[in-house]
Amino acid sequence: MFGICRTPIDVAAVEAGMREDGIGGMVTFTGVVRERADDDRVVDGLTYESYEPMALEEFAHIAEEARGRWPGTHIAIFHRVGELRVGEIAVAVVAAAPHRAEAFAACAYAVDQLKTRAPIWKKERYADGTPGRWRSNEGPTAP
Amino acid sequence: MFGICRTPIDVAAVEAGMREDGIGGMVTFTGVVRERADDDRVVDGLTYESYEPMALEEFAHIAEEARGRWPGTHIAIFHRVGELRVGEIAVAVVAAAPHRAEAFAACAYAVDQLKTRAPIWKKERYADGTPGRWRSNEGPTAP
Amino acid sequence: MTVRIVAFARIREVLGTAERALTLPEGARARDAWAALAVESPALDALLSSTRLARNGRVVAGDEALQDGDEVALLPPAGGG
Amino acid sequence: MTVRIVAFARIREVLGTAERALTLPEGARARDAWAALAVESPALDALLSSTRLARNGRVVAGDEALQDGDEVALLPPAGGG
Repeated sequence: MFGICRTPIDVAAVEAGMREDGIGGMVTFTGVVRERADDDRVVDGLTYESYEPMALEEFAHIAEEARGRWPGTHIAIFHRVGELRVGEIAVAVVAAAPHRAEAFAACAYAVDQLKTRAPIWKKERYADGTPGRWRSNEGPTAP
Repeated sequence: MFGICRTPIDVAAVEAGMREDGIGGMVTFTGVVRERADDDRVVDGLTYESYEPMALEEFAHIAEEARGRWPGTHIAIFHRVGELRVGEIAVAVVAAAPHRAEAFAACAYAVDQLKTRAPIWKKERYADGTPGRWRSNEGPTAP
Repeated sequence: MTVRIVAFARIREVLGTAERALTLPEGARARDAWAALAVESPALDALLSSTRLARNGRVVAGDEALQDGDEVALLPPAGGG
Repeated sequence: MTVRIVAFARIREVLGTAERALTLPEGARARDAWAALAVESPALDALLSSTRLARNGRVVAGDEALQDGDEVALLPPAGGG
Protein backbone atom coordinates (compact mmCIF):
# COMPACT_ATOMS: atom_id res chain seq x y z
CA MET A 1 0.00 0.00 0.00
CA PHE A 2 1.42 3.33 -1.10
CA GLY A 3 -0.01 6.78 -1.06
CA ILE A 4 0.52 10.51 -1.47
CA CYS A 5 -2.22 12.21 0.57
CA ARG A 6 -3.53 15.75 0.95
CA THR A 7 -5.32 14.86 4.18
CA PRO A 8 -4.00 13.42 7.47
CA ILE A 9 -2.53 9.92 7.23
CA ASP A 10 -4.57 7.35 9.17
CA VAL A 11 -1.66 5.29 10.46
CA ALA A 12 -3.87 2.88 12.41
CA ALA A 13 -5.83 2.05 9.25
CA VAL A 14 -2.61 1.41 7.33
CA GLU A 15 -1.33 -0.87 10.10
CA ALA A 16 -4.63 -2.73 10.27
CA GLY A 17 -4.43 -3.35 6.53
CA MET A 18 -0.99 -4.94 6.95
CA ARG A 19 -1.99 -7.42 9.64
CA GLU A 20 -2.32 -10.93 8.30
CA ASP A 21 -1.45 -14.47 9.29
CA GLY A 22 2.27 -15.07 9.43
CA ILE A 23 3.09 -11.54 10.56
CA GLY A 24 4.76 -11.47 13.98
CA GLY A 25 6.29 -8.01 14.16
CA MET A 26 5.30 -4.70 12.68
CA VAL A 27 7.47 -1.58 12.84
CA THR A 28 6.00 1.80 12.00
CA PHE A 29 7.98 4.98 11.48
CA THR A 30 6.03 8.21 11.64
CA GLY A 31 7.82 11.42 10.74
CA VAL A 32 6.35 14.42 12.49
CA VAL A 33 6.83 18.12 11.70
CA ARG A 34 9.25 19.47 14.28
CA GLU A 35 9.04 22.84 15.97
CA ARG A 36 12.72 23.60 15.37
CA ALA A 37 14.64 23.50 12.12
CA ASP A 38 18.10 21.93 12.07
CA ASP A 39 19.54 25.42 12.51
CA ASP A 40 17.23 25.89 15.51
CA ARG A 41 14.89 28.42 13.88
CA VAL A 42 11.28 28.21 15.01
CA VAL A 43 9.19 26.60 12.31
CA ASP A 44 5.57 27.47 11.74
CA GLY A 45 5.07 24.46 9.52
CA LEU A 46 6.27 22.65 6.41
CA THR A 47 4.90 22.71 2.88
CA TYR A 48 5.44 19.47 0.98
CA GLU A 49 5.02 18.83 -2.71
CA SER A 50 5.68 15.75 -4.81
CA TYR A 51 5.93 14.50 -8.34
CA GLU A 52 3.17 12.09 -7.51
CA PRO A 53 3.28 9.33 -10.15
CA MET A 54 7.06 9.03 -9.83
CA ALA A 55 6.91 9.15 -6.03
CA LEU A 56 4.43 6.27 -5.97
CA GLU A 57 6.61 4.26 -8.33
CA GLU A 58 9.65 4.95 -6.16
CA PHE A 59 7.73 3.78 -3.06
CA ALA A 60 6.93 0.52 -4.85
CA HIS A 61 10.56 0.04 -5.91
CA ILE A 62 11.79 0.64 -2.38
CA ALA A 63 9.30 -1.87 -0.99
CA GLU A 64 10.35 -4.43 -3.59
CA GLU A 65 14.02 -3.95 -2.70
CA ALA A 66 13.26 -4.37 1.01
CA ARG A 67 11.35 -7.57 0.24
CA GLY A 68 14.35 -8.84 -1.70
CA ARG A 69 16.67 -8.21 1.23
CA TRP A 70 14.33 -9.37 3.97
CA PRO A 71 12.05 -12.02 2.44
CA GLY A 72 8.51 -12.16 3.78
CA THR A 73 8.53 -8.44 4.56
CA HIS A 74 5.61 -6.22 3.52
CA ILE A 75 6.00 -2.45 3.31
CA ALA A 76 3.49 0.40 3.23
CA ILE A 77 4.55 3.99 2.55
CA PHE A 78 2.33 7.06 2.83
CA HIS A 79 3.51 10.66 2.49
CA ARG A 80 1.42 13.72 3.00
CA VAL A 81 1.69 16.85 0.83
CA GLY A 82 0.40 20.40 1.22
CA GLU A 83 0.68 22.65 4.25
CA LEU A 84 1.46 20.86 7.50
CA ARG A 85 1.64 22.33 10.98
CA VAL A 86 4.05 21.42 13.78
CA GLY A 87 3.16 18.03 15.26
CA GLU A 88 1.40 16.71 12.17
CA ILE A 89 2.46 13.45 10.54
CA ALA A 90 4.30 13.97 7.25
CA VAL A 91 5.21 10.36 6.51
CA ALA A 92 4.35 6.88 7.72
CA VAL A 93 6.35 3.79 6.77
CA VAL A 94 5.12 0.41 8.04
CA ALA A 95 7.12 -2.82 7.74
CA ALA A 96 5.49 -6.12 8.66
CA ALA A 97 7.52 -9.32 8.86
CA PRO A 98 7.45 -12.75 10.47
CA HIS A 99 10.04 -11.60 13.06
CA ARG A 100 10.94 -8.27 14.52
CA ALA A 101 14.57 -8.00 13.41
CA GLU A 102 13.52 -7.95 9.75
CA ALA A 103 10.69 -5.54 10.44
CA PHE A 104 13.07 -3.06 12.11
CA ALA A 105 15.69 -3.40 9.37
CA ALA A 106 13.21 -3.12 6.50
CA CYS A 107 11.45 -0.11 8.02
CA ALA A 108 14.72 1.78 8.61
CA TYR A 109 15.88 0.93 5.08
CA ALA A 110 12.65 2.15 3.50
CA VAL A 111 12.75 5.43 5.45
CA ASP A 112 16.38 6.06 4.46
CA GLN A 113 15.68 5.32 0.81
CA LEU A 114 12.52 7.42 0.75
CA LYS A 115 14.41 10.42 2.07
CA THR A 116 17.16 10.01 -0.53
CA ARG A 117 15.24 9.00 -3.64
CA ALA A 118 11.56 9.87 -3.56
CA PRO A 119 10.66 12.99 -5.59
CA ILE A 120 9.19 14.88 -2.64
CA TRP A 121 10.24 18.34 -1.44
CA LYS A 122 9.68 20.44 1.64
CA LYS A 123 9.79 24.12 2.38
CA GLU A 124 10.15 25.41 5.91
CA ARG A 125 7.81 28.25 6.87
CA TYR A 126 9.15 30.36 9.72
CA ALA A 127 7.27 31.71 12.71
CA ASP A 128 9.06 35.09 12.42
CA GLY A 129 7.64 35.68 8.94
CA THR A 130 10.97 35.54 7.11
CA PRO A 131 10.83 33.89 3.67
CA GLY A 132 10.50 30.11 3.64
CA ARG A 133 13.32 27.90 2.43
CA TRP A 134 13.40 24.62 0.52
CA ARG A 135 15.31 22.02 2.51
CA SER A 136 16.85 18.93 0.98
CA ASN A 137 17.94 15.84 2.85
CA GLU A 138 21.48 16.18 1.49
CA GLY A 139 22.21 19.15 3.73
CA PRO A 140 21.10 22.75 3.81
CA THR A 141 20.28 24.43 0.52
CA ALA A 142 20.89 28.08 -0.15
CA PRO A 143 17.79 30.20 0.54
CA MET B 1 3.28 5.77 29.55
CA PHE B 2 3.27 2.13 30.56
CA GLY B 3 0.49 -0.38 30.80
CA ILE B 4 -0.56 -3.98 31.25
CA CYS B 5 -4.01 -4.29 29.64
CA ARG B 6 -6.72 -6.93 29.53
CA THR B 7 -8.37 -5.27 26.52
CA PRO B 8 -6.98 -4.45 23.04
CA ILE B 9 -4.13 -1.92 23.00
CA ASP B 10 -5.11 1.33 21.28
CA VAL B 11 -1.79 1.99 19.55
CA ALA B 12 -2.98 5.18 17.85
CA ALA B 13 -3.98 6.66 21.19
CA VAL B 14 -0.58 5.81 22.67
CA GLU B 15 1.18 7.40 19.70
CA ALA B 16 -0.99 10.50 19.90
CA GLY B 17 -0.07 10.86 23.57
CA MET B 18 3.64 10.84 22.68
CA ARG B 19 3.45 13.58 20.07
CA GLU B 20 4.83 16.83 21.37
CA ASP B 21 6.98 19.71 20.18
CA GLY B 22 10.55 18.66 19.53
CA ILE B 23 9.62 15.16 18.39
CA GLY B 24 10.63 14.49 14.80
CA GLY B 25 10.54 10.72 14.51
CA MET B 26 8.43 8.11 16.17
CA VAL B 27 9.02 4.37 15.82
CA THR B 28 6.36 1.93 16.94
CA PHE B 29 6.83 -1.80 17.31
CA THR B 30 3.69 -3.90 17.48
CA GLY B 31 4.03 -7.59 18.24
CA VAL B 32 1.21 -9.63 16.80
CA VAL B 33 0.15 -13.19 17.62
CA ARG B 34 1.40 -15.39 14.80
CA GLU B 35 -0.44 -18.30 13.25
CA ARG B 36 2.60 -20.58 13.42
CA ALA B 37 4.79 -21.41 16.40
CA ASP B 38 8.57 -21.48 15.98
CA ASP B 39 8.31 -25.25 15.45
CA ASP B 40 5.66 -24.57 12.79
CA ARG B 41 2.69 -25.92 14.79
CA VAL B 42 -0.60 -24.15 14.09
CA VAL B 43 -1.43 -21.86 17.00
CA ASP B 44 -4.99 -21.13 18.03
CA GLY B 45 -3.85 -18.23 20.21
CA LEU B 46 -1.61 -17.21 23.10
CA THR B 47 -2.43 -16.77 26.76
CA TYR B 48 -0.30 -14.12 28.48
CA GLU B 49 0.06 -13.47 32.18
CA SER B 50 2.23 -11.02 34.07
CA TYR B 51 3.44 -10.08 37.51
CA GLU B 52 1.90 -6.70 36.95
CA PRO B 53 3.51 -4.32 39.48
CA MET B 54 6.98 -5.66 38.69
CA ALA B 55 6.32 -5.60 34.93
CA LEU B 56 5.32 -1.94 35.10
CA GLU B 57 8.45 -1.12 37.11
CA GLU B 58 10.58 -2.99 34.59
CA PHE B 59 8.97 -1.04 31.73
CA ALA B 60 9.88 2.20 33.51
CA HIS B 61 13.47 1.05 34.08
CA ILE B 62 13.87 0.06 30.45
CA ALA B 63 12.53 3.45 29.31
CA GLU B 64 14.91 5.23 31.69
CA GLU B 65 17.88 3.27 30.34
CA ALA B 66 16.89 4.07 26.75
CA ARG B 67 16.64 7.74 27.67
CA GLY B 68 20.13 7.55 29.19
CA ARG B 69 21.57 6.09 26.00
CA TRP B 70 19.61 8.23 23.54
CA PRO B 71 18.89 11.54 25.26
CA GLY B 72 15.63 13.21 24.39
CA THR B 73 13.94 9.87 23.72
CA HIS B 74 10.53 9.07 25.18
CA ILE B 75 9.28 5.50 25.43
CA ALA B 76 5.82 4.02 25.92
CA ILE B 77 5.34 0.29 26.56
CA PHE B 78 1.99 -1.53 26.65
CA HIS B 79 1.54 -5.28 26.96
CA ARG B 80 -1.70 -7.16 26.80
CA VAL B 81 -2.52 -10.15 29.03
CA GLY B 82 -5.24 -12.80 28.92
CA GLU B 83 -6.34 -14.87 25.94
CA LEU B 84 -5.29 -13.50 22.54
CA ARG B 85 -6.19 -14.80 19.12
CA VAL B 86 -3.99 -14.95 16.01
CA GLY B 87 -3.53 -11.45 14.56
CA GLU B 88 -4.17 -9.58 17.81
CA ILE B 89 -1.60 -7.15 19.19
CA ALA B 90 0.24 -8.50 22.23
CA VAL B 91 2.69 -5.65 22.75
CA ALA B 92 3.26 -2.08 21.55
CA VAL B 93 6.50 -0.17 22.15
CA VAL B 94 6.68 3.44 20.95
CA ALA B 95 9.88 5.49 20.90
CA ALA B 96 9.71 9.19 20.10
CA ALA B 97 12.88 11.22 19.56
CA PRO B 98 14.08 14.39 17.88
CA HIS B 99 15.57 12.32 15.02
CA ARG B 100 14.76 8.96 13.55
CA ALA B 101 18.03 7.13 14.20
CA GLU B 102 17.55 7.43 17.96
CA ALA B 103 13.89 6.50 17.70
CA PHE B 104 14.75 3.29 15.81
CA ALA B 105 17.58 2.39 18.19
CA ALA B 106 15.62 3.13 21.36
CA CYS B 107 12.57 1.20 20.17
CA ALA B 108 14.59 -1.89 19.22
CA TYR B 109 16.46 -1.71 22.55
CA ALA B 110 13.25 -1.49 24.56
CA VAL B 111 11.67 -4.43 22.71
CA ASP B 112 14.78 -6.58 23.25
CA GLN B 113 14.93 -5.72 26.95
CA LEU B 114 11.22 -6.26 27.47
CA LYS B 115 11.45 -9.75 26.01
CA THR B 116 14.41 -10.62 28.22
CA ARG B 117 13.53 -8.98 31.52
CA ALA B 118 9.85 -8.18 31.93
CA PRO B 119 7.97 -10.68 34.14
CA ILE B 120 5.47 -11.69 31.45
CA TRP B 121 4.78 -15.21 30.25
CA LYS B 122 3.00 -16.79 27.33
CA LYS B 123 1.41 -20.14 26.68
CA GLU B 124 0.73 -21.38 23.18
CA ARG B 125 -2.68 -22.90 22.60
CA TYR B 126 -2.76 -25.31 19.66
CA ALA B 127 -5.38 -25.66 17.00
CA ASP B 128 -5.19 -29.49 17.15
CA GLY B 129 -6.29 -29.51 20.79
CA THR B 130 -3.01 -30.87 22.20
CA PRO B 131 -1.99 -29.38 25.59
CA GLY B 132 -0.70 -25.83 25.54
CA ARG B 133 2.96 -25.06 26.31
CA TRP B 134 4.66 -22.18 28.08
CA ARG B 135 7.24 -20.62 25.81
CA SER B 136 10.12 -18.54 27.04
CA ASN B 137 12.20 -16.15 24.97
CA GLU B 138 15.37 -18.03 25.90
CA GLY B 139 14.46 -20.97 23.70
CA PRO B 140 11.87 -23.71 23.85
CA THR B 141 10.81 -24.95 27.27
CA ALA B 142 9.84 -28.55 27.97
CA PRO B 143 6.06 -29.08 27.77
CA MET C 1 7.48 -16.62 60.04
CA THR C 2 4.89 -16.73 57.33
CA VAL C 3 5.51 -15.46 53.79
CA ARG C 4 3.16 -15.15 50.87
CA ILE C 5 4.17 -17.13 47.78
CA VAL C 6 3.04 -15.86 44.37
CA ALA C 7 3.66 -18.11 41.38
CA PHE C 8 3.32 -17.60 37.64
CA ALA C 9 2.98 -19.55 34.41
CA ARG C 10 4.44 -23.05 34.56
CA ILE C 11 5.40 -22.78 38.25
CA ARG C 12 1.85 -21.75 39.08
CA GLU C 13 0.59 -24.86 37.33
CA VAL C 14 3.09 -27.13 39.11
CA LEU C 15 2.17 -25.64 42.51
CA GLY C 16 -1.51 -25.82 41.65
CA THR C 17 -2.08 -22.27 42.91
CA ALA C 18 -1.18 -18.69 42.05
CA GLU C 19 -0.83 -17.65 45.68
CA ARG C 20 -0.44 -19.35 49.05
CA ALA C 21 0.97 -18.85 52.52
CA LEU C 22 4.15 -20.66 53.52
CA THR C 23 5.43 -20.98 57.07
CA LEU C 24 9.21 -21.05 57.48
CA PRO C 25 11.58 -21.16 60.47
CA GLU C 26 12.99 -17.83 61.67
CA GLY C 27 16.14 -16.88 59.74
CA ALA C 28 14.93 -18.51 56.53
CA ARG C 29 16.33 -17.31 53.25
CA ALA C 30 14.77 -17.12 49.79
CA ARG C 31 16.19 -20.49 48.77
CA ASP C 32 14.62 -22.11 51.84
CA ALA C 33 11.17 -21.05 50.61
CA TRP C 34 11.86 -22.75 47.29
CA ALA C 35 13.19 -25.92 49.01
CA ALA C 36 10.09 -26.12 51.23
CA LEU C 37 7.82 -25.87 48.20
CA ALA C 38 9.85 -28.51 46.32
CA VAL C 39 9.21 -31.01 49.14
CA GLU C 40 5.50 -30.75 48.38
CA SER C 41 5.92 -30.39 44.61
CA PRO C 42 9.03 -32.33 43.53
CA ALA C 43 8.49 -31.25 39.90
CA LEU C 44 9.89 -27.86 40.96
CA ASP C 45 13.41 -29.33 41.20
CA ALA C 46 13.85 -29.33 37.43
CA LEU C 47 12.81 -25.67 37.26
CA LEU C 48 15.20 -24.30 39.89
CA SER C 49 17.99 -23.25 37.55
CA SER C 50 15.68 -21.27 35.29
CA THR C 51 13.65 -19.59 38.07
CA ARG C 52 14.26 -16.14 39.50
CA LEU C 53 13.01 -15.24 42.97
CA ALA C 54 11.69 -11.79 43.86
CA ARG C 55 11.21 -10.55 47.39
CA ASN C 56 8.60 -7.79 47.66
CA GLY C 57 8.84 -7.04 43.95
CA ARG C 58 12.63 -7.04 43.64
CA VAL C 59 14.70 -9.91 42.18
CA VAL C 60 17.00 -11.30 44.89
CA ALA C 61 19.72 -13.95 45.28
CA GLY C 62 18.93 -17.25 46.99
CA ASP C 63 20.64 -16.19 50.22
CA GLU C 64 18.38 -13.13 50.69
CA ALA C 65 17.03 -13.17 54.26
CA LEU C 66 13.23 -13.26 54.52
CA GLN C 67 11.00 -11.59 57.06
CA ASP C 68 7.52 -12.34 58.30
CA GLY C 69 4.94 -10.92 55.89
CA ASP C 70 7.23 -10.88 52.83
CA GLU C 71 5.92 -11.66 49.40
CA VAL C 72 8.10 -14.16 47.55
CA ALA C 73 7.44 -14.37 43.80
CA LEU C 74 8.58 -17.32 41.66
CA LEU C 75 9.42 -16.10 38.18
CA PRO C 76 9.95 -18.49 35.22
CA PRO C 77 12.01 -17.35 32.21
CA ALA C 78 10.46 -14.31 30.55
CA GLY C 79 8.13 -14.86 27.59
CA GLY C 80 6.69 -11.44 26.88
CA GLY C 81 6.30 -9.92 23.45
CA MET D 1 9.60 19.31 -31.33
CA THR D 2 7.66 20.47 -28.33
CA VAL D 3 8.10 18.95 -24.89
CA ARG D 4 6.21 19.60 -21.69
CA ILE D 5 8.34 20.84 -18.80
CA VAL D 6 7.20 20.10 -15.25
CA ALA D 7 9.09 21.75 -12.41
CA PHE D 8 9.04 21.33 -8.66
CA ALA D 9 9.97 23.14 -5.47
CA ARG D 10 12.77 25.66 -5.88
CA ILE D 11 13.06 25.12 -9.64
CA ARG D 12 9.33 25.73 -10.02
CA GLU D 13 9.76 29.05 -8.18
CA VAL D 14 12.74 30.06 -10.32
CA LEU D 15 10.87 29.23 -13.53
CA GLY D 16 7.75 30.93 -12.25
CA THR D 17 5.55 28.03 -13.34
CA ALA D 18 4.93 24.38 -12.49
CA GLU D 19 4.35 23.42 -16.09
CA ARG D 20 5.02 24.85 -19.54
CA ALA D 21 5.64 23.91 -23.14
CA LEU D 22 9.14 24.20 -24.58
CA THR D 23 10.00 24.06 -28.26
CA LEU D 24 13.37 22.52 -29.12
CA PRO D 25 15.17 21.68 -32.37
CA GLU D 26 14.84 18.10 -33.66
CA GLY D 27 17.49 15.84 -32.13
CA ALA D 28 17.50 17.75 -28.84
CA ARG D 29 18.67 15.93 -25.71
CA ALA D 30 17.59 16.35 -22.10
CA ARG D 31 20.44 18.74 -21.35
CA ASP D 32 19.34 20.97 -24.23
CA ALA D 33 15.97 21.47 -22.55
CA TRP D 34 17.73 22.59 -19.40
CA ALA D 35 20.04 24.92 -21.33
CA ALA D 36 17.09 26.52 -23.18
CA LEU D 37 15.32 27.19 -19.88
CA ALA D 38 18.49 28.62 -18.32
CA VAL D 39 18.67 31.22 -21.10
CA GLU D 40 15.33 32.60 -19.90
CA SER D 41 16.02 31.98 -16.19
CA PRO D 42 19.77 32.35 -15.55
CA ALA D 43 19.27 31.49 -11.84
CA LEU D 44 18.94 27.88 -12.99
CA ASP D 45 22.67 27.70 -13.69
CA ALA D 46 23.54 27.39 -10.00
CA LEU D 47 21.08 24.53 -9.62
CA LEU D 48 22.28 22.36 -12.49
CA SER D 49 24.62 20.12 -10.51
CA SER D 50 21.96 19.25 -7.93
CA THR D 51 19.09 18.70 -10.39
CA ARG D 52 17.99 15.37 -11.81
CA LEU D 53 16.04 15.20 -15.06
CA ALA D 54 13.27 12.69 -15.69
CA ARG D 55 11.84 11.85 -19.10
CA ASN D 56 8.31 10.52 -18.99
CA GLY D 57 8.66 9.61 -15.32
CA ARG D 58 12.10 7.96 -15.47
CA VAL D 59 15.35 9.62 -14.37
CA VAL D 60 17.68 9.99 -17.36
CA ALA D 61 21.20 11.20 -18.15
CA GLY D 62 21.72 14.57 -19.82
CA ASP D 63 22.37 12.99 -23.21
CA GLU D 64 19.00 11.22 -23.32
CA ALA D 65 17.35 11.93 -26.69
CA LEU D 66 13.98 13.66 -26.49
CA GLN D 67 10.93 13.18 -28.68
CA ASP D 68 8.01 15.39 -29.51
CA GLY D 69 5.38 15.15 -26.76
CA ASP D 70 7.81 14.05 -24.04
CA GLU D 71 7.38 15.20 -20.47
CA VAL D 72 10.63 16.48 -18.96
CA ALA D 73 10.59 16.83 -15.18
CA LEU D 74 13.12 18.96 -13.27
CA LEU D 75 13.78 17.36 -9.88
CA PRO D 76 15.65 19.21 -7.12
CA PRO D 77 17.40 17.20 -4.34
CA ALA D 78 14.90 15.09 -2.41
CA GLY D 79 13.43 16.52 0.77
CA GLY D 80 10.78 14.02 1.76
CA GLY D 81 10.18 12.70 5.27
